[in-house]
Amino acid sequence: MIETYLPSRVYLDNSASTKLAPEVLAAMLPYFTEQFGNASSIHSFGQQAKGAMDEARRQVATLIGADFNEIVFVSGGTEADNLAVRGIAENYRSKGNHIITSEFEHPAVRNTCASLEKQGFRVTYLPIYENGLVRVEDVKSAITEDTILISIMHANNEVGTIQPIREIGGLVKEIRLERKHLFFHTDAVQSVGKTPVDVKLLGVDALSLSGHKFHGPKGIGALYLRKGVRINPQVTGGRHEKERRAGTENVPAIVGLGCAAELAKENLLEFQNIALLRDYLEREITRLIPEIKFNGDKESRLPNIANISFSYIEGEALLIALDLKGLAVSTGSACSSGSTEPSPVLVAMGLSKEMVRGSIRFSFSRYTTQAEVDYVLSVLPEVVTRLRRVSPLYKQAMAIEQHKY
Amino acid sequence: MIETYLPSRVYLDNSASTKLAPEVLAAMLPYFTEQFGNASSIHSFGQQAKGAMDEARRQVATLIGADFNEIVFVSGGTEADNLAVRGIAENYRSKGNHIITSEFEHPAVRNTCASLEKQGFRVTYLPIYENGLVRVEDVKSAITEDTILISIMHANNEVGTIQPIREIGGLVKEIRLERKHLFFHTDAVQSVGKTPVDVKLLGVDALSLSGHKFHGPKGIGALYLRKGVRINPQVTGGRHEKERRAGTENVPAIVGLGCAAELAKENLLEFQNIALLRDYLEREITRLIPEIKFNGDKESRLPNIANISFSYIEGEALLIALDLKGLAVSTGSACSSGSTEPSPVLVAMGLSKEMVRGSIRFSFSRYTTQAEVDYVLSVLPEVVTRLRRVSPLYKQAMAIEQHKY
Amino acid sequence: MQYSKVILEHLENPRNVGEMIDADSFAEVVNNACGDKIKLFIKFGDKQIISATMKAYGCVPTISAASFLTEWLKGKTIKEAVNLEVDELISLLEGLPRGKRHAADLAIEALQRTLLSYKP
Amino acid sequence: MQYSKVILEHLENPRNVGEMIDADSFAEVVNNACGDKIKLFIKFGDKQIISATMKAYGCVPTISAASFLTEWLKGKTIKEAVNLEVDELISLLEGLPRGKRHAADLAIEALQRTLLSYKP
Ligand SMILES: Cc1ncc(COP(=O)(O)O)c(C=O)c1O
Ligand SMILES: Cc1ncc(COP(=O)(O)O)c(C=O)c1O
Repeated sequence: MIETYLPSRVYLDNSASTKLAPEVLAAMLPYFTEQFGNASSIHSFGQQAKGAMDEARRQVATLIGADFNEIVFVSGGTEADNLAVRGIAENYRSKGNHIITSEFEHPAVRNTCASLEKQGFRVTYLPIYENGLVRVEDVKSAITEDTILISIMHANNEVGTIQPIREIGGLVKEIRLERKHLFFHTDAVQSVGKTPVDVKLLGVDALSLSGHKFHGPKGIGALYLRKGVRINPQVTGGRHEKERRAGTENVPAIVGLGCAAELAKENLLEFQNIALLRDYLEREITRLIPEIKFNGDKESRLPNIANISFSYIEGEALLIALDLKGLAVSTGSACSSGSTEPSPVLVAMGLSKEMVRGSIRFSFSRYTTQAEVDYVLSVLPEVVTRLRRVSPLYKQAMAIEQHKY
Repeated sequence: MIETYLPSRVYLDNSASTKLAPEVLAAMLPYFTEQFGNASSIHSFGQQAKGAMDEARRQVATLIGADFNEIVFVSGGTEADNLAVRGIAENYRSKGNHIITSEFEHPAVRNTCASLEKQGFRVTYLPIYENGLVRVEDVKSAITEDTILISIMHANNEVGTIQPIREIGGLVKEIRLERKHLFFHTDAVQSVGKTPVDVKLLGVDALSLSGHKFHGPKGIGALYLRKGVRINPQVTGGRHEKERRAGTENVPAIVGLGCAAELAKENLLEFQNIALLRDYLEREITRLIPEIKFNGDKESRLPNIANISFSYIEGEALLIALDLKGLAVSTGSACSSGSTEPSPVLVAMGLSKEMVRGSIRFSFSRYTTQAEVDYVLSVLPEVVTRLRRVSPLYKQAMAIEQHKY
Repeated sequence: MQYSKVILEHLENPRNVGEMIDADSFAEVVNNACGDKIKLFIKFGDKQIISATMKAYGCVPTISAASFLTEWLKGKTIKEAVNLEVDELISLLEGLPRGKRHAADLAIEALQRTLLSYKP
Repeated sequence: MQYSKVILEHLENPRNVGEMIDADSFAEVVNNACGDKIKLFIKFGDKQIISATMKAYGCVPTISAASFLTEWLKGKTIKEAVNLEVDELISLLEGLPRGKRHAADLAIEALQRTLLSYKP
């Protein structure tokens, strides 16, 4: 299926999940085999595990400019979002009943807000604009006496746009001079390790991150929670994580997350160069394939994401056709049981139904090479042409094949 | 610190956490390095991950006699308990407001019930008796028109007693002929892989298990949920696990859990022989050390746990003194910030404060050897004697050392 | 979402793509819920179908089912064609993943409509 | 809950264990919250403490602090002994884990009470 000159399949779906860094695996292994103690145990097995966790907590805190005790380990980005949004909302309910978020949050935030609506919270979903960005003015005018929580993601997972978090953070701080109980959470699952993330600079009270998005393990994440911000724990039980999250600590994964955080910090500067490769891909695609559209602001976005709509064809078909060539990407279209759920993000950005269905996300990692991008360019035009040729939507006269029998 | 004839430190704290089986690690590795796709992705990386998850779900289902779709993967035993208890209670709230549990549940159930009390549920905490068992009659007489959930653990984590789950399951089924909305959950985190667990035979509607308690990985567990029983999801977001638990699936850990389940099934019969080693330990301790007490019913208990109170001394001191000899065990006593929180389980069983404080749990795994038990017997008497010699509670005249200067 | 070999092979090599200008019959069907679309063109001989062409837009099985159909139809009698049922088509496609049955539904609808509009 | 080497060494080899029948002074203190108990016995010379013995029940640092104290006291003047503060004892023990300060508190209380009850 794949040309032999390629070392292996080409994986450009790093926003969905990334490959574990070899260093991370090496760091984790001893905690599977030798140092398998329960970190709550007071014997030496437990204390070794505890020590390793402490080190990982420091590494994660360092990556985002937080303090050691401000990091809560959880089972992933989704749980971090749940803990932040539901945990803060429930805890400060007596102070207000209103939550502000955006139309284009990840389901981990959006559906959590929706579930809070059912419990009587009022939620404002801010619009995003064609460029894939929320506007600070919109946030400002949405805030009421009753607002206790604002949750806006840092970088969007589909188009990679980086939101004006710092500006919103400044706004929140200003308002807080008068209204103490207004908190600001950002879902930084896509941005951590890809663009600088510093909780103090951003001015956030809570921030979610997830290991598997930056070459750490799956099933582990962290919530930054600014000192003094209280939450209702969502998983109750033992007194782990300073009573903010119960459950036997996942020590190997925590160690892996710490190692991944350290590597991300080391690689952050160089990672910005990924944008060169990504821009090269976009330029070449423009040259090789007509009738496409790039989605998301060109200035304020992650260096590793390109989201492109291909007119006349369906994302899933394109994705599978590329998969058959050994190339993994993702799409904003998902057609199941005969109804398409188009990406809410792209819809919110005002794309036509058809352009939403024809969208493909290419997401790079620090392991992505020029050769891999060249491979994309060697297969993509042909596949797009083939599918367009089949498509009844493809209007270009030259492309309508006519048969005579 | 440890005699040289011993291959390594002796770990008898397997109820706290177990060593990953080498087979499990081997099964997991490819999903860290090569097959790192997101199981929700539709390309081949994703589909491979999905296929591996399906296989693991089958393995877990097989271990406990459940159907494939009745298994929900979660981040551990604690989350499984939370999802069962809170998820069922919230979902069926309109049908009733009363929950029955026991005084000696793991905090993952107990504290979850306590948090539901704050939300207006009424909770009955059944007593346990000296033998560490609840009584079916007590369950029966606690049930009211309003009861929607009974949660009683299968095997207790401190003393290993196996509760009459099957009898309670029968009772629940009988009552359900008239009252449809009564559900029965059991926390089987300690029993799975150690004693036969079959959800149909036990007659439970929900059952929690946790990987790291039977040589699987930490940070992964499963909730069995009988077909037709509905829950309020506790982690909201994407549509994973048939909308019962959101969050990118922890594929390597799930694969590990599946493998651990298969190994547990294979080893279950042989595991019963661990009781011989455990009984040998108890017999020899009786012979070598006076003034001790065995805690928990002798008949109905797990084969791998011995819980023993040593008069006059404190569990933590004994634990640390043994740790210095390379031996890891646990205690029901935890003294912190100048106040002791004695094990609620042992307190509920009616032990005196001092006997609770002097309790030590030895918990075996399938890797425990006779040589390791002999090592325990070679160090324990001396350490107990030393600490008793220091103790002002030790009344035996012969033991009060008197100094003259 | 694992597709069968047949389906994938048709995606890679769709058969009889295009609009047949001298078709005897033609239909265009759309799944309004998801937007999938199939155009089917058939040319009939005396007793049998001589050839069929298609255009398809939508997810993989929609394209592959349409493509498969154009091959399968060749040489079939009208009766045989009319009697092709959704489940049979699915099994000829070596199965469909969950939630993708609508692709076969749409292909069969296109076929039925094309046959119906044939006025010999 | 990592204990210092000093603390662990005293746990393994507790010093001056026992009740001194000819002690000049003696006190028994109990931490009512957690049940930890220390008995301390002191024999005084002209200017200095000649010897001390102890019994201790409770968690590791309670035992070790009592044991440590009996050694430390030997040769100290009453004034020196009276002036020993909790934080100094903790640093002599090379630190205490979080939540274990009460062990040093109890040991110092035992010392103060023993010194107080000394009637030369
Ligand atoms: C922006 C964003 N938030 C949250 C999540 C959820 O994190 P996790 O996959 O760790 O559950 C993801 C990825 O799935 C994401 O892209
Ligand atoms: C009986 C029981 N239930 C629940 C748990 C919690 O499981 P986990 O450690 O996977 O969070 C444990 C162990 O800690 C347990 O022993």
